[in-house]
Parts: sequence; structure tokens; C-alpha cells
Amino acid sequence: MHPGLEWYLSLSAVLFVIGLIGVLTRRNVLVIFMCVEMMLNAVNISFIAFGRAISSATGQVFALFVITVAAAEAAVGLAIVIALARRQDTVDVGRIDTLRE
Amino acid sequence: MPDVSFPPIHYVTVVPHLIVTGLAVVLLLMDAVSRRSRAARVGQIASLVSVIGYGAALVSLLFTYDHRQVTGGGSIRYDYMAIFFLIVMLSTALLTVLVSANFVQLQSMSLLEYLVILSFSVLGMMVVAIAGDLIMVFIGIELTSIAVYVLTGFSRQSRISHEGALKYFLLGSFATGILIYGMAWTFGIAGTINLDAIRTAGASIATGNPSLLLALLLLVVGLGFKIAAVPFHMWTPDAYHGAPTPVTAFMSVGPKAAGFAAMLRVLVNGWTPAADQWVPLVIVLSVITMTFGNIVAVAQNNVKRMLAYSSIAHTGYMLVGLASYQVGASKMDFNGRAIGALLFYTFAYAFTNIGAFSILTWMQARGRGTNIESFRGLATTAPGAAIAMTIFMASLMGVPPLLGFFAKYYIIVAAINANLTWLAVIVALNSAVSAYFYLRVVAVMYFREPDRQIVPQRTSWLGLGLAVSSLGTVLFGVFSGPVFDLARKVLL
Amino acid sequence: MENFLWVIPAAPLAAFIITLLFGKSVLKSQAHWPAIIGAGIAAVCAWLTFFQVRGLNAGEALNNHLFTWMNTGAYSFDTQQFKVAINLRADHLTALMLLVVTSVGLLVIIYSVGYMHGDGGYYRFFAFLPLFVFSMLMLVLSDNYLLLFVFWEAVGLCSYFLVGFWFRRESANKAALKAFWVNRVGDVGFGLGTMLVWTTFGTFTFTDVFGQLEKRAGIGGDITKGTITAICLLLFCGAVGKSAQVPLHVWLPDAMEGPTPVSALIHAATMVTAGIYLVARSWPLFDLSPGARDVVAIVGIATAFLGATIGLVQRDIKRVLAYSTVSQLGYMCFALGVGAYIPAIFHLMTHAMFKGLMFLGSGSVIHGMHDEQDLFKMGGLRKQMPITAYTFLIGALAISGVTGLAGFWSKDEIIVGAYHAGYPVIAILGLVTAALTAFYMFRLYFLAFEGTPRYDQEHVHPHESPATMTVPLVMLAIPSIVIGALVGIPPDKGAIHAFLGKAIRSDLFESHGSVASSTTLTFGVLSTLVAVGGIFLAFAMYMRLSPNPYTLGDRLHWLWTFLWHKWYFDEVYHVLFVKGTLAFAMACWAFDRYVVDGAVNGVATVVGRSSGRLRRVQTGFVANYALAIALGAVLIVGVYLIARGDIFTQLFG
Amino acid sequence: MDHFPLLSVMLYLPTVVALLVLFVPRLAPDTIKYAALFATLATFVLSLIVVFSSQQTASLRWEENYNWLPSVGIRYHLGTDGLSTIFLLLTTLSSVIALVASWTSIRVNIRAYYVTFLILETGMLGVFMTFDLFLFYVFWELVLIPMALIIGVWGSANRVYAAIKFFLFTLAGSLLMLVAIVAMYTEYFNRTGTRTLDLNTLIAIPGGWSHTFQLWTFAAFFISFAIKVPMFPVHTWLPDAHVESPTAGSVILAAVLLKLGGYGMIRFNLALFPYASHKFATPILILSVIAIIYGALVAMVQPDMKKLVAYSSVTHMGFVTLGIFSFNPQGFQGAVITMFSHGLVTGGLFLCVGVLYERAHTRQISAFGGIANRMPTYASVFMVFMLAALGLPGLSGFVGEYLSTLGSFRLANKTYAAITMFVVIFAAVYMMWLYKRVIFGEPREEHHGFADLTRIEASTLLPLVLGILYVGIYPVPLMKLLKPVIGALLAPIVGSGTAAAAADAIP
Repeated sequence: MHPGLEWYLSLSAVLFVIGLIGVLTRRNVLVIFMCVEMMLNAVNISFIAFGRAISSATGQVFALFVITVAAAEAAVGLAIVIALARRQDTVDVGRIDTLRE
Repeated sequence: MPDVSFPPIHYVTVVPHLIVTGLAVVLLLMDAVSRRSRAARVGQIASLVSVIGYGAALVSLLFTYDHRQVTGGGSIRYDYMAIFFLIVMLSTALLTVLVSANFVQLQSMSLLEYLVILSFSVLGMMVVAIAGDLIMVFIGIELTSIAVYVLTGFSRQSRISHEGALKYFLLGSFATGILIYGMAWTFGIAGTINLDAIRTAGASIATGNPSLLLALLLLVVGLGFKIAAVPFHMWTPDAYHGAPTPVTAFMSVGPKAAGFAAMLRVLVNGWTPAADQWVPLVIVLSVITMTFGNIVAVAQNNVKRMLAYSSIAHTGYMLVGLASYQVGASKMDFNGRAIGALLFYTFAYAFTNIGAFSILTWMQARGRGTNIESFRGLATTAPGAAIAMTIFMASLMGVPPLLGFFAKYYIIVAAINANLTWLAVIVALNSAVSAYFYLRVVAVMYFREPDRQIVPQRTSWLGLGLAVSSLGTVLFGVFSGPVFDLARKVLL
Repeated sequence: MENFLWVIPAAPLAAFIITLLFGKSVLKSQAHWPAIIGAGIAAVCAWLTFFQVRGLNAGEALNNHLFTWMNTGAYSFDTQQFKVAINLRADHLTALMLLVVTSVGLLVIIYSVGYMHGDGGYYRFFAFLPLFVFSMLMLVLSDNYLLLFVFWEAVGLCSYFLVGFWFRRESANKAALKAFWVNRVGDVGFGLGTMLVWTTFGTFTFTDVFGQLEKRAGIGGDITKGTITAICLLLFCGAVGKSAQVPLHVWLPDAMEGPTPVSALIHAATMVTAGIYLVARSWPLFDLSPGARDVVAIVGIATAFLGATIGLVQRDIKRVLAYSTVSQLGYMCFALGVGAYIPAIFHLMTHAMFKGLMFLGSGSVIHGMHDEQDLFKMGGLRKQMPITAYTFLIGALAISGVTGLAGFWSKDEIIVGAYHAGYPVIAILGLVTAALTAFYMFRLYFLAFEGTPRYDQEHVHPHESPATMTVPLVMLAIPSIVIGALVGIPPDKGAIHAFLGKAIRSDLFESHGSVASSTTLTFGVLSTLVAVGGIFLAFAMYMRLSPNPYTLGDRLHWLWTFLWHKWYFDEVYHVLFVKGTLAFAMACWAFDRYVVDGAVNGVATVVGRSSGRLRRVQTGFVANYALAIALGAVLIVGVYLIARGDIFTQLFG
Repeated sequence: MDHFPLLSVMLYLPTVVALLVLFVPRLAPDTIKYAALFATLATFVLSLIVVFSSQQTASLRWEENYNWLPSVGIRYHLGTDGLSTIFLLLTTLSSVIALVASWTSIRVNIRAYYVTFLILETGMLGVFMTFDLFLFYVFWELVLIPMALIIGVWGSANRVYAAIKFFLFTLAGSLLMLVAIVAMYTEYFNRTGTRTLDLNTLIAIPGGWSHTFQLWTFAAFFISFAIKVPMFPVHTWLPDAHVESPTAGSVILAAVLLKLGGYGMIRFNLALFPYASHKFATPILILSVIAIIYGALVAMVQPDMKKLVAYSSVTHMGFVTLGIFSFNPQGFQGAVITMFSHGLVTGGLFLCVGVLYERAHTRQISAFGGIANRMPTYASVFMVFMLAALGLPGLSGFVGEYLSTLGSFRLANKTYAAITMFVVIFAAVYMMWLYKRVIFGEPREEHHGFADLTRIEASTLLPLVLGILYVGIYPVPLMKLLKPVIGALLAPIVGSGTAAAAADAIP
């Protein structure tokens, strides 16, 4: 028996929420970033599932774009993290709070 | 591979994009061939090239104006909305180059690199402007955002610059996740990512479909982040504050315009049939956004940060234009005027806000901070700058006949047209509150004695930028008719 | 012959302007000439007018239209057009008033040349005097209520200027303010009265107003008695203020702070009688309102009595005269109240003569005594200043109502009139007051001019005043003797009745039938008796000291204190109105600062505070920001669903 | 001749001179002053042309009517009728006087001052000559910033607070007005399919504005105007603004800015919303009467001369609203003449206070006394203003106040007029008491060196004195100017259309 669309979507949603909760609760910049990646990939699952359900390649194409963009983001993001870590010697977002109010 | 065929593209519709792409390539090449020792000189040339490039792209609009069409298999929508947004974005780019050129070099940053990244960001924005499907929207938004993350952290010496960049980046990618989740659901519900097709498919979807609501919510949240709507605005003050001031000028206008472009594309062009569902969301957003922005701005002592909150407030005003969208075929003219008011607002905001930030840049170039106290007695020490700042503040306040006033005026017209008089009153009350903190800057400039002299500094690019933006604020205000006429065709 | 009425007021006005512009720089010590010439021209013209008017029939008058002052225009939707012209009108009543004003005015101006000699504000004085004469002339020449009101205020202003003439003196300033302010209390009523006149009749003009009465105020007319009474009472409010009637009489005695010629002219002879003039002028209205007239009569007799009682104990020579003026004005007032309009005007005229005379006489005394005003520091002055003394004596006899002199005839007519019109109590009180008048007047006379000197004879050397001062005294003494007999015989039918009867045709008084000559005779004898009695008592007390006034004062200490404090009017007013108003004003100001402005600043504070709170939302922690996004999304959906009202069907349906 | 754009010339002349002054480098202070004087004088002369060419009809003179923003139906529409003419004259006259009053008293930032001043004049003139609601709003707001600057830059100690308060107060009101303007624009479009903000077109909307609509828009307009007037209880910006403002600023503020409110009420509230005018008349009348009495009482106990005069403005302007909302020719004429007179009188009073301030550097009443001994001419001039302020007949104040009160007296409810009348006492008390304390009394040692009026001071005061006398003695020309306006304006209010509502207001 093939799992139905609901299963994929549910999986995607669960992953998405896990990622989301991770973003909300983790303090390590890198972990947060990983969680964001997880959310993106959860979305990819949805895309592909939807695409397959309606027999369209668009979902897969979109997923490819998302992966590409995520890679670009990762490159830039890590550069920023490194630059900051060099100056501040921390990757704990709880200590990056000079800018506030 | 039988059915793979590339849909034809009418390249005339992407001439501006090609020009800007060309500009990016030229700048990259310059970076590759130029020597580090002559960086300053090269930077100046690169600025000139950028100005010419963006200028050329703007001028090219004149020639492509009549070739409005949907092309590229529906991926490209070259319509009035596109044209108007392109005008706003390219003007923003132009002004940003003018504002940045001196400052970036004074802060010993690489101007050339800066301009390259800027051109990518502009290109991203331009892609959103002509987006005909969700992929284009997504690509454009991301291209813009990623470039702006870099620009935000561009100041290598500044810790807050990095901090701002990090926060922006983390939250930005978080929001991206939400946005594309919304796009995924849109795709799932409508079975397509093409905006026109979504509109067609959407007509047959029952209102109150929970998945639809979810999709709309995710889209609104994701895009709300990009335009800095409360409560998705939290990155804004920190990122704006942390970024180098010219970058703040740019990002308070450019990506915001791109965000609105995306929002209009997705909601107005795409989810038209679901307007009765997303309009209430937008109304709620607009009210809390403007109110929150204005109230918090009152307590800010740093002008840069104050402008960040003010920028949030202005997002709220702009959202009123979208909130005034009315369901029904007979409302096309009204809707055109409502969305046109939003467009006009982005135009007005581009000139005024970049102007205001360029004053901050001007001050920083002269060794002053952005704290309100730095403005003490500016009217005495630098009357020209004070007058310009007064114009910008007055425009933001909404004093006629300046650009900002007309922007607010059209917004109010739209709201009242849509029977949202109470919303118009809230706009008015918010304007009154906002007058306080804008006025405070003016008051400090004029009413306080100066504490020290200005360090003299040659900043001719910046001077030109100031002149253009202040003149634009006045003249486009008094003669706002043609601009608005173009804007209100947005739905045609 | 209509076009020279304007000359009468114009001459003193020109004098005012000339003196104002050139008095200080050019004229200097000759600054009195424009005033004398101006008043002289006015006097001559007034006489000419008088003779002209005498030839007119009843109800006719001289008219002189100058220009339209106000005109709010005629409209299709509004039938009542507001139009006020500067119109001069001289009928018999006005003509008589013109004579009084110009003649006393001229004499006082001449007198002032001597009196004010060497004063620092010499030119100022001779600028304001003709200004007053001008205003007063305009007041009596006005042909409508609004114009009358205008000059009513103008004479009040002149009074303010002249009472406060010595502006360095605190007391003078206070008196000037008090005079003006108290008058303004009356003007509230007068002002409203003019409005009611206009809204009722659509015009301010006397003849138009009175002309409408017959048709509209009679039976079946659209104007109710209540309206007429309201108009009368409102107008009378003004009269109460200007003519110093109870309860607004308090300003007049204080106004004696002004130079004495001012007291003579403004506060005895002319301005204070404007109220009497106003009521007499409005006789057709008052005729229709017995209720209003009763009020007038009661106020009048109360004033007459009160003024006289206070006059009994005053030490200041001018204050005695001032309270006497109050009292005499009360006579005129109750005369009006009982309907005896003509006797009231008659008394106005004779009073102008003898009271002007006495004030000028007192000025002469003060002048001769080097600014001493205390009666108990005088005595025996008749030897040093005989002309002053004898003329003063004439004045005192006249006011006391000794048979044959001016005051006798006019006062007698009033009392008889009151009795005859059915107010016996008022008539009797009038007689009592007459006795008091005779007493305090001769108390004054004896204390000042007879007996032994009580002043410091080493340093004070009283002397007779110069001719510019004594001549006016003589000039006023003559009419004080003869004018009553000249125009007042026979009582109720004398020349003055014939003359004024053409302007005031009140048949109210006459309607009771011709006064029996026996009544007239009885009251004539009675008033002579009380006058002689009063004089004799004064003689006994202050010349013979039996009964001794000082021990008497001690024995009746409570009464003396009560009178000395002028029935405590000032004290009560001070607490009630001055302090009350100030306290209320302070309260208002506090309200303004703390409540009204406080609310404004409060809003600002609230915004500022909430801004301070809300900004802390921006914690600086990325996780919080992301949480805000997530919660925000939930919140918005929640608000949205609640707003749609179908949250449950949306989620679970 | 009629096609000559007189009004535009008049309107922009000050601004053009201001721009010249601003951009021509190295101007001597005297050159700047004379240039500004030239601009104001020329404007004054032009306004005289307007006055003398005025006609006795309700139609507009010197009309200029062009498309400005055609797609939204906004027009550049200038014109004058009798009402405008009066206020234009007042504005130009006050500007000349205020400018001369600044001649020696403004010593810092001279260039900026005169530029600001001239722009302010343009704004004020604009308000009085536009007949397009949008354009009106533009000028209305244009007045704000220069005035706030004049208070805030050249004012005294607590000037910033006062300037910001002034600005925010006025802005808050006017934004509501903007919403109302837009609402009318939309409503008119929905009803007729035409986009316009032309006043006369809006007035003539077929069928009239609906009643509910009128109530809301009336309120929005009214609040804005009431703040400017200022009416109780939104008056508290006024004392602060006056006290902190330089003399010339106070003069302009009193003479012209307060009039903007009264003018607006007549021009817009009355003309556009006859029904709502009736509905709101009673509360407005009550507030007017409160303002009249309350202002006078508060003025009575002020220790600061300027504050006293400021509160007296509240009183006087109360007569304006009282007269306007009595809806009869008398009240209307009274309101406008009161405004005109108040401009002259209160302007003069502020100048008088300024004269003393220049010499003593204080405005505390208690610091003065016996000034008449040192400055007799000043004392007499001050006397004229004082008397006019307390409403003495023969001077300008009386005409307006009497007519206003008479107007309210014609209402069925006579209480308004009866209470109002009591102000004649209070006005006499606060003005004369002030005068007595400052001018009368023994000469004081510390005022020994006080010179009498200088030539400049005299030249500012004399025209005002003459104006006060003229209006007091011969107000007929003003009344004639107003007559056609009244005819056009009040007829619909009194007329049958609102007969039902009128029944309880007009006897």
C-alpha cells in the first residue's frame, strides 16, 4: 500500500514544526541555522508530495530551487556567523543582544 | 524528452533586467581586473558606472513601456505594476549609489564589492517586480535578501553591523521557510504556481477552506516579515540600526518594495478570489503595524533607530492600501486606486526615506553619531542639511504639499473608498503621534544651540543624492498627478 | 435749520482733539482755551436750539442725520434689519438737558482754570473735560438706544479718566476702577435691554419704538406686558449703575478722588443724571409697566434715604456732598417710579445748579485750605472766603428745600407727586429724607464756614479763590435761587411742565386729576417745616453743641458705626464679589493648568510611557524575535477568526 | 484686468522673495530686512487692490481655476469674496506690522527668520483665498511649520515645549479634517461619478449631504477649526505659544492664525453642513459662552502680561463662535468683525507688551508700575488697545462683540446672551486692572531709563490704532463686504431645507 498524500504532508508538517521549535528554543547559532534548513527541507517534501499528487513536475522544480537557495543562504549565513564569532567569540544568540529596545 | 519545450520569452520585457545584469557583470569584471592600490579611484568609476547602468535601465523603461505583456510561459508579467515597481526600485538603486559612494569609502570598505552586491540585490528586486509565478517571486525575494544580509554585515569593523546581519539572516531564513511553506500549500491547493492559473483555480475553491487559510496565513507571515509588518518586524530595528547607514537607507526601501511587490503578486494577482480571506488579515496587520511602529518610535533617542520604527509604521500605512482592496468586479477602479496608493507610497517613501538616511550618512561622514543630540543646532552649523532634513521629516509626517503627504492622502482616500473610515482615522491619529518624533528632530536642529562644529568633508556624491531626494520630495509632491496616474493603472 | 445740531457736540470734540494733539507741546499753560471755546460754542448753540425747540409742537423734534454707523444688511430670510444711524435728535427734553450740560460744563471748565492751575496734567485735564462734555451731549442728543448706550459708556470712560486723573495716587486709581466696574455691572442689564428692545421692536430709535407701542402693546398686541417690564427693568439696571442707585451706589462717593471740578460736573450735575434721563426718555415704556415703575420707586426712595443717613456722619466735605448726591438722585428716581417724570427732570435741573454750586464751593474751600477735606479741621471760613461761603449757603438752602429757592419747588413737586400717585409711604419717607438733608447740609455748612477755626492757624492760611473760580460760583448761585420759582410756579403747571409736556406726555400722573391746591399747600408747608427743622437741629448741635453731637455719637455708637461704615455695603461687596470672583478665577486657572492642560499632557505621558514599555519587547534575543513571529501568526489568525465569529466551524467544521 | 492672476502674484510674492533671500549669498542683514519689507508691503498694496475692487455680489472675484491633479479632481482654485477680502487685508496688514516689529527685536538667524516669516505669509494668504478643499488643506498645513519655527527658534525660555505643543495640537485636529475631506470626496464621487474637491461644487451636491454623513464630517472639520480658534477646552496651546513666541510671532498668531479657525468654520462647516450646523449649534454655543466667561476669569489672575492677553483671546474668540452659530446676520457680522477687530486689538496689545519687554526683559505684571510717568505716549496708545479689548463702544471691539451677543440674543434661549453679557464686567476688570498695575502709580526707580516709543514702535502701533478707530466708528464697509456672503451662506441654513431643525434655533 502506498502511503497517501496525507502521510507526506504530515511528515512535512511535523518536520517543519520540529524545525520551528528548534529555532525558537536553541541558543547556538549553528543549531538554529540547521533547524531552519530542516524547515526548508520539510517544505521540499510538501512540494514534491503535492507535485506527485497532481502529476506535475513543478513541485520538484520548486524543490530544486529551494535547495539551491538554501545552499546560497548557507554560504552567506556561515560567513556572517564566522565574522561575528571572530569578533565576539561566541555562537550563543543569547549573548548577541547589543542591539535592543 | 518529448514535451520539454522552452516557452518563448519576449526579451524586450526584460531589458532593464538585462541592463542591470550587465552592470553586475561589468562591476564583477572591474573587481577582477582592478588593482587594490587603486581601489579608491576604481570605486569612483564603479559608482559612475552604476549610476549610468541604473539610469539606463530607468530610461529603457520608456522604450519598453508599450510592450506590456505576459510572457515566458506566464513566468514574466510585464505590466503597469512591474513598470511602476521597476521605477521605484531603480530610483532606489540610483539614490543608494549616490548616498553610499562617499561613505563606504570613508569607512574604508570596498566600494566596488559593495556595488556588486547592491546590483545583485537590485536585480532580485526587479525579478520580483516582473514575477509571473511563485518561483520567480521566491527567487527574486531570496536574491534580494541574501545580498542584503551581506550588505548589512558589510562593515567589517563594526560589531553591531555583524550582529544586525546575523539576526536578519537567521530570522530571514526562518521567514523564508514559512514563506515557501505557504507557497507549497498554494501549489498544493491550486495545483499550479502560475499566478494567473492560481487565480482561475482559486475561483472554484470554497471559501473557508482551512488549507487555503493556512496557505494565506503562511504567505502573509512570510511576506509580512519582508516588509517588516508587526509582529514580524522584530529584526527591523536591530538590522537597520546595525547596518551601515546607506545600507539601511537601501534596505528600508528596496527590499520593502520587493516585499510589497511579492505580496501584490501573490495576493492580488494570484489569490484574487480569496481576497475576502486575506483582506481581514491585512487590515489587522496594518492597524497593529502602524500603531506599534509609531508608539515605540516616540521613545527612541537614536534617530537611526527611530527611523527604523518609523519605517515599520510606514509599512502599516502602505498595508492600508492593500487592506482597502475590495472584492467584486465592479470595484476595479477603486482597487486600482487603492493598490495604486500603495505603489505611490513606496515611491514617495523611496525618495523621502533615503533622503532622511542620507542626512544621517552625511552626519556620520562628518564624525557625528546618529543620536538625536548630534543634531543639536544643525540649523546653525549646516543650514542646508537642516532644511533638507526638515523637508524629509515633514514629508514623513505628511505635511502638504510634500510627497509623503500625498502618499498618505491617497491611502486615506483608498481606505474611505473601501468604507474603512475608521482605518483612515487610525491613520490620521497615528500621523499625529508620529509628528511628535519627527518634529523632535526638527526641534533639536532648530531650537537647540549647537555644541560643536561640523568636521568639514567633501562628499559630492552624497550632496547630489541629497539634492535629488529633497527636490524629488518637493517636486513629485506638488506634481504628484502623473505619478499617481501611472500607479493607479496597476491592475490593468 | 436742521443742520447745526451737530455743532453742539462737535465743538467740544474738536477741543478735545486739539488739546490732545497740541496741548502738551504747544498750548501748555494755555491748554484751557480750546475747552473754553468749545464749550462756549456748544453753550451758545444749545441756547439757540432751546429756543428753536420751544417753537416746536408736541412730539416734534429737530433731527440731524450724520451717517449710518452699522447695517448688517437686509436679507430675504430675515425680516429684521439691523441698522443703526448716528442721528441727532433734539426734542424738549433733550433741549433742556443740553442747557444743563453746556452751561454747567462751561462754568466748570472756567472754574477749573483756577482750580487746576499748575497741575502737572493740566493739558490732560482740559482734554478730557471737553471729551466728557462731548460724550454727554451726544448722550442726550442720541435718537436711539444703542447710540445712547455708546455714549453712556463714553461718559463712563471720561469719568474713569477724570476720577483717576491723578494716576500716581493709588486711591484715585482704585476709585476710578471701582467707578467703571460698578457701572459695568449696570451696563450688563442696559446692554441686554438694548438687545431686547431691538428684538422686540426691530429698531433702536426712540420714536419708532414708542410709535409701535400703541398698536402692538395694547390689548390684542403681540408684545406682552412681561416683555415691556423686562425691557424697563433691564434699562433701569443701567440707570441704577450710572445714577448710583442702591445697590450700585458704592462707586459714587469713592469717585470723589477725582479733582473737584470733575465731581461737580460729572458726579453731581450731569453724568450721574444720565440714568434719570434714560428712564424719563423711556417714559412710554415705563408708563406701560406699573411693576417696573414700582421697582424704580422703591429703589429710588431706598437710595434717597440711605444716602441721606450716611451723609449724616461723614467727615470729608466732598463725601457729604457725594452722599447728598446719591440721596438726591434717589429723589429723582422715585419720582420717575411714581410717574412724576417732569418733576424728576425738574429736580435734575435744579439739582445740577445747586449741587454743582456746592461742589465747586467745596473745591474752593479745599483750594483755599491747601487740600484739606476734613470738615473737623475747618471752621469759620466765612471770614476768609466770603463769596464761597455765601454762595455755598445759597446752595445749602436750596437743597434743603427752603421755600422759594430752587430745590423747594422741584422737591416739593416730587413728594406731592408721590403722595398723589398713591404712594403715601414714599412721600413720607421723602419728607423724612428732606429733613435729614437739611440737617447734614447745614452740619456741613456750620462746620466749615461758621464757628471757630479748628485748623492749624500757624501753618494754614485760608484765602478766597481767584475770580475764575468765584465767578462760576456766583453764576450758579443765581439760578439756584431763582430757577425754581421761574419755571416751577405754579406747581405742576409751571413753565417747565408746559415745556417738557410736549416731549413727555405722561397722563399717568395727571390722570389722577389735577392736584388739589390744598394738597400742594399742605406739602409745601410740611417740607418747609422739615427743612427749617433740619437746619435748626444742625444749628443746635454744631453751633450750640446741645445736644452735643460727639456724646450723642458715643451714646448711639452702634448706629454711628453702622452709618460710618455706610451700611457695610463695601465690606459685603468686597467679600462677596471681589474676593469671590478672584477665588473663582484662581480656581478656574488651576482647573486650566491641572485639568485641561493636564489632560493634554496626560495623553502625551501615556503615549510616552507605553512607548517606553513597548520598546522593551525588542529584547535583542533572536529566539524571542522568532517566537514573536510564530505567536504573531497565531494571534492574527485568532483575531481574524474571532472577528469572523465562526472560529469553531473554521477549525473543526 | 480680471484675468490678471492677482491672487497668485500676491500669494507667491512673499515666497519668491523668501527664496531669493535664501539662495542669494552674502546678503547684508539690512538688505534682507528691506527685501522682506518690500515683499510684505507689496502684498499689502495688492490686497488693497482686492479690497477696492470688491463687489457687492456673492460671486468670486479674481478667480483662478486650473486643473492641478486632474486624475483625482484636485484643482488650483483661487478667488475672493467679501469674507476672504477682509481676512486678506487683515493678513497683509498684520504681516507688515509684525515684520516691522521684528526689525530690531530679532537679532539672531536673521536670514532664516525672514525666510520663515515670508513663507508663513504665503501660507496664511493661501488659506484665505482657496476654494478647493485640497488646496485649502495644503495651505492650512503650510502655516504650521513656519509658525512653529518662529515660536521655537526665536521664542523665549520654554519655547520648544510651546512650539511642539502648538504643532501637535493643530496637526492632530487637521488630520481629522483631512479624513473628512477625503470622505466628502469619495461620497461625492459615489453619488455623482465626478471627482472633485471644489468647494462650491461640493456645496451644491445634488440632494445635499446625508444627515449622518454631515454629522461626522462636520465634527471632523469643527474639531480642527476649534483647536485653531481656540475654543474651550482645546485652548491650552495658546497661552504657551503666545508666551514663548517673539512679539512678531504673537502678533501673527493672534491676528491671523486664530482667524483661520473662525474662517474655516464659516467657509466650510456652515456652507457644507447646514443640517449638522444646526444639530451641533447648542453644544457649540454652550462652549462659546464657557470660553467667554472662563477665558476672562482666567485672564484676570495671570501674573504674566502675555498670558493675560492670550487668555483674553480665548474670550474674544468665544464671541466668534457664539456669533457664527447663532445663524443670523447679526451674529455672523459680529463674528467676522470680532475677528478683524481682535486681530488689530490683540496684535496691538502684544506689541505693547513687546515694547515693555524690550526695555525690562520681563513680562511679569508685578515688575511694572507707574510707566505712564516715563512713557506717556506709550501709555495713551496702550490705553486705546486696552479700551478696545474691553469692548468700549466707538472702538472696534464693541461692534463685533455687541453684534455677536445680539445674534445669540435672538435665539429662543436667551441664557447664552445673558451670561455672555457679564463678560463686560470681567473684561473691564482684567484689562483695566492690568493697565492700572502696569501704567499707573508712582514712578519706579528701576524704570528710570525707559524711553518712550521709538519711531519703529510707533509706526507699528499707529496703523492699528487708526484701524481700531475706523472699524469702531465706521464698520459699514466691512459689513457691506459681508452682506452677499451672508446672503448666500445663511439662506440655506435658515431656509426651508432645514426648517425642522431651524425651528428650535431661530425664534
